Amino acid sequence: MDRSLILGLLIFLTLLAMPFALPLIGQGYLTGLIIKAMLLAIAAISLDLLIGHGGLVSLGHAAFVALGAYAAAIALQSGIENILVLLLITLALTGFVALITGSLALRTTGVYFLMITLAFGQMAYFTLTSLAAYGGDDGLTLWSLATLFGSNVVQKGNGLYFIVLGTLLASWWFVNRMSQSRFGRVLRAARDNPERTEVMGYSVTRYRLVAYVIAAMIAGVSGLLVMQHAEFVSPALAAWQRSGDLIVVVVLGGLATRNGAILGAFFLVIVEELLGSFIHEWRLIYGPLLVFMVLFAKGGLSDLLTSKRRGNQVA
Amino acid sequence: MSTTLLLILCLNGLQYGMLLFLISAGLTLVFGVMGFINLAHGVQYMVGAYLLFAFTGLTGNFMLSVLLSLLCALAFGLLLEFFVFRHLYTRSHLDQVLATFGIIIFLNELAKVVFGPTTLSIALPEFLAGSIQLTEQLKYPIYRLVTIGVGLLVAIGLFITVSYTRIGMLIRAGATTPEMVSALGVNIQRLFMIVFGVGAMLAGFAGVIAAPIYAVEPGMGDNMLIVAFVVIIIGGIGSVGGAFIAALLVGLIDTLGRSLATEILSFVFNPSFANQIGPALASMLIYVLMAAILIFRPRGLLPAKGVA
Amino acid sequence: MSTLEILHLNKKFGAINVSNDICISIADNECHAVIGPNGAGKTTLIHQISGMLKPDSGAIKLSGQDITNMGVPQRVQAGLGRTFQITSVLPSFSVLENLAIAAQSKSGSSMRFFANAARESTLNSAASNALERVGLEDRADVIAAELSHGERRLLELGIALAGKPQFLLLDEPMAGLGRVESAALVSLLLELRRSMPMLLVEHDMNAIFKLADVVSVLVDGKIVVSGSPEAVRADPAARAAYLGEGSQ
Amino acid sequence: MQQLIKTTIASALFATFISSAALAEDLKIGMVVTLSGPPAALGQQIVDGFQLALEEKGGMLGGQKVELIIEDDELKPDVALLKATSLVEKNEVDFVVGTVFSNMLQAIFKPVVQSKTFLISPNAGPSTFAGSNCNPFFFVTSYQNNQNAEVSGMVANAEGFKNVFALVPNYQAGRDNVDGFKQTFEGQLTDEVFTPLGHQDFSAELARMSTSDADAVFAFMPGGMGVRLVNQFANAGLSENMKFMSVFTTDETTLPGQKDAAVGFLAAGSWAPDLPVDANLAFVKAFEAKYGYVPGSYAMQAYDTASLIDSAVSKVDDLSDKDAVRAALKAADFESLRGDFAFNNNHYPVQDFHMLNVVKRDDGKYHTSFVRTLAEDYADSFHEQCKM
Repeated sequence: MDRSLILGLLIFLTLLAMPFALPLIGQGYLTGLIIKAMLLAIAAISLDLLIGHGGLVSLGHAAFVALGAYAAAIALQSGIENILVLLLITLALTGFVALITGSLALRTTGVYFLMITLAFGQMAYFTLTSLAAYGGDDGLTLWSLATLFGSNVVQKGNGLYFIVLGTLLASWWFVNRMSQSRFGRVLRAARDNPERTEVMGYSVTRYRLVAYVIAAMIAGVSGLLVMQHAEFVSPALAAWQRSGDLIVVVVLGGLATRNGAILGAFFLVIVEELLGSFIHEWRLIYGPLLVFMVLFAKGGLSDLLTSKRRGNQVA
Repeated sequence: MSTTLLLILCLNGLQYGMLLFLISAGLTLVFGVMGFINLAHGVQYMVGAYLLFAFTGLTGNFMLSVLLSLLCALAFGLLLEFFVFRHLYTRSHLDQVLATFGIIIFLNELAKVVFGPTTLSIALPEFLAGSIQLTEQLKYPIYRLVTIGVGLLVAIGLFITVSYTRIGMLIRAGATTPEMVSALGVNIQRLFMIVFGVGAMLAGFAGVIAAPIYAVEPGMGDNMLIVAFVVIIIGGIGSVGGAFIAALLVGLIDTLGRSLATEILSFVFNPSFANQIGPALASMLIYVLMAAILIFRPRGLLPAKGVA
Repeated sequence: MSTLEILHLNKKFGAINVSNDICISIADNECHAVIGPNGAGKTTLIHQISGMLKPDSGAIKLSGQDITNMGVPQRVQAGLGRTFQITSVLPSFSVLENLAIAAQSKSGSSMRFFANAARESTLNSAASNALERVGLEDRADVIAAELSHGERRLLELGIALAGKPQFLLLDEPMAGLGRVESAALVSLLLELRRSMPMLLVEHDMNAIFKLADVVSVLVDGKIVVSGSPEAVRADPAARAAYLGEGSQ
Repeated sequence: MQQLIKTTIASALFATFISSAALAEDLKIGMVVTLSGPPAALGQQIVDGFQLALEEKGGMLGGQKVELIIEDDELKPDVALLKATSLVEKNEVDFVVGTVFSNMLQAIFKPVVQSKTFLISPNAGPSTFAGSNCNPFFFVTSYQNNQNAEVSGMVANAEGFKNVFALVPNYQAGRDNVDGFKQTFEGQLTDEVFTPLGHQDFSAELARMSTSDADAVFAFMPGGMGVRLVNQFANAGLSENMKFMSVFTTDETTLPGQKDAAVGFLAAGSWAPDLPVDANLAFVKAFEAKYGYVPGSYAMQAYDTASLIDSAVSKVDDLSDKDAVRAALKAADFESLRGDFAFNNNHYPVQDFHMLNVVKRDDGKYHTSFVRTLAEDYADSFHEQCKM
């Protein structure tokens, strides 16, 4: 069995054991931190589908997290409580928006794609700030949360933890599975050499658009869970800095690697928490740390851990 | 809507456009010639502003402080180039983004630690502080007019340098066919360093100019960076002329939009609705503009040919 | 019946006529070579056939089907295979994967997200088949970026073949090859020629005289002469226009 | 600046020292404030004010040694939420003190009060939790957000302004402030201009002001926006023929950046550094001596919050008796720096509001100065909807 698969399984076993192990050592509150990292990881996995596998660097991906969160929150406010129905609404909205924006954005490539996705992200951000009925800039506190057919197991504590873990596992499994599939092959071929891929008979834009829509929908699901976890949504979810954070997570973890996005997300959350507990000005350390990671740890965390040589495939 | 107000808005738009141009000129050259995405360019803008604040505090002389700030901004840019950026030219764009992002985080925090988190301001010297009467109704601050003038001078200077000098020729060649420049036997390392240093200095200069108008605070470069990227994308990467046109376009549209969007909307919708969506729409305008331009001209308005 | 038919193709760039009323008809199992000096409009012609450029007027038909308004991938799906003048393969994939991905486009939908494509035997056997035809069997698992230039030219041809084309468009296949490699490729193409019609753009006159049934000489966007290699060689107009430039 | 580093290091050391020596009966207080980005100055004032009170009382409140845990919400709702949750679940604090901004309060409100931990806001006082959503576990020691604007309306009436030009950022607090102003102002509002948050260049708005017939401006432009607005207002020479009144625009956090440009500008509030209350004058003196800058209302409110907790804890034997703690807090049995102070039924303050103006002190520092009292025992207008 290959090393990265073992590492992946180890990660998930550890995550599975956490809610039982942590209270034993009196650190039960840490599950909140882990949920935060897992939510970040889900969004990062979806972005890696674009950046790592598709070679499409989006600087507007956080907008889909925010859209998912707002779609669910607004539906919740209007009385729809079943989490499965909310999931469908979230998927439909993020998928639809991604289809429209994606078909426009994919007319460009490279850094132009990065900028046009930034533009769409900013449009989403400012649209959310203008929703006065749903809190505008201040955001919206949710007084009731989603239920599973009336049961509140999906609201708090371990119930929510396992829902998030399950979603993470599903996205991880799906994206890794997909990268080996026919679709994933074409997507990576298009990243390598779009012209050749077209001349092999594939309409590159179509495959990229499908990837864009899938990535947006996964990000939307993470948004739904962010809402359920934070009991609060705000336009800040769509800020371009959040999209930047996601890129950092993906690059830091290692592009198009099996566990990169998860490792990157946990690295970011742990570093922030650990450094932050030592010194309030932890960014003075974090900034240079990023520079050193780039200069000396090429290929991301995932390579460090599985020590497999792999070039950086995205220019 | 009086003509006076419209005129003031246009002057403001021009002045904002000039600032954007000073930042974008360096960004577009560094990107075009070296293929290097430098997110830390916005931080140079902040560094310029803080340098001016520190020097005016030390010397008490505004013009001298401007000069010192420019020199230090240049030196700082060269220092960053030498220690960090030089090692990133051959790396993937994403690595460059990550490393320069780290530099932003560090410098923003450093500014906060050294100068405190509050918004600082710099008083203008007497001879720049007043307003002049442009028309019967219209008074306009001298300093803003000076800003527009200085921006124009820099633009002309850059244009002449890029169009008619040897180094300008190399820069243009570098933006279109980088392989050719190194094939010519030019010391590419030094060319990069010059372009980088000048770019950093111009961004610092923008910060110096902006400091007395907009006030100085940590992270002030972050949003400017994003807008500067919008400018160079609209103008076409690597093209100084494109950056100039796009900077003025973005400056004018943003300024006019922010002031007029609500009023224009209230012709069509009821005022409270217009008040609600007006500002959001105004903030969005430059992004809508960029997206529209990219959809119809995926390489910007005046692309330097051959740049990926 | 002809496989590829080019009817009155016109294309202008500004005032320059890069394709001027070009008509070419290629019958089953025929090899048609286009030669001409640099700047004669060969590349533009290839782009118009493959779909990267749209002609101003005229039509292109493949096996009777009008493909003039189709995009690049649709033309490939319709049976057009091509190679590039500058080698174009998928650098981070293995040789076998390159061929399998090419085969995949003609073997059912690629919008499949779960099954592991590397385990699909139809794709793998199609890939192996193409691998044998271009003689790269012992390089199957090598990453394409690590192949030698000559091997990559072969892989390029293999990719075109793996897509099971009805027609091959070869853009200077000999470019950059040494004498020995060229000879090997010519004999490979000679064998292919028996089962597949092709349009060949090439500078290597020896190769052309070995391979082509018909040669057309393109000058300033216009076909000045068209006929058997021997006839073209004898034609004074062709000599004046082209052979004067040297027959490298 | 060095002061800030020293304070932070000191407080960090202080916190680690105390936590390592923590005993079972220690009083645990968690603080969630904004300490990153430009608004960090506000959060820092709260930390400083609270710690000054703590220090004066020998590190004890209500006779119990205090373990103070300070968290930075980074002005991000999800960060605020995480920090608040960890304070409640990990540190099991007795009180949460926070936040600076209303939207951060929105984010942490639910998890804190649902865990039956008392949440005391030293600054944010949104209408959201003043009316029907008031909560037995939530107290505010500052004001209700709309009140300052309402008092500004009174300032305008008292000064005899007939036509006022209103300028606020386009977000909830901005709209609340205009509504509050309109509620009490008897003259005519000539313009209501909404700018985007973080607005840089006010010259268009200034041009509009100069061509309007208004005799005064009412502004709500907190933080850096206020610094820019006031400086540009003065540079455009508008101060000569127009009065400027505002809330949270010319306060002790922004005055170091506005300096002479703001002198003479009017403001409304429940406190000023020279408010003639003995305890207050002593507080300002001690604060300046320790931290080297003039305290603003944020520091004052944090100081009052510490005094409030002090008074409540000393009255209660068992902190787990929530009803007793609530009653003790509600009594507000402490000496407020503002003089009279009481809690309404919705746990928001009932207090006096004053007209203030900006002055330059002899030592060259700037602060807001008490002019006269305009509203005595002023309650917010939402408390009647609170059923508690």
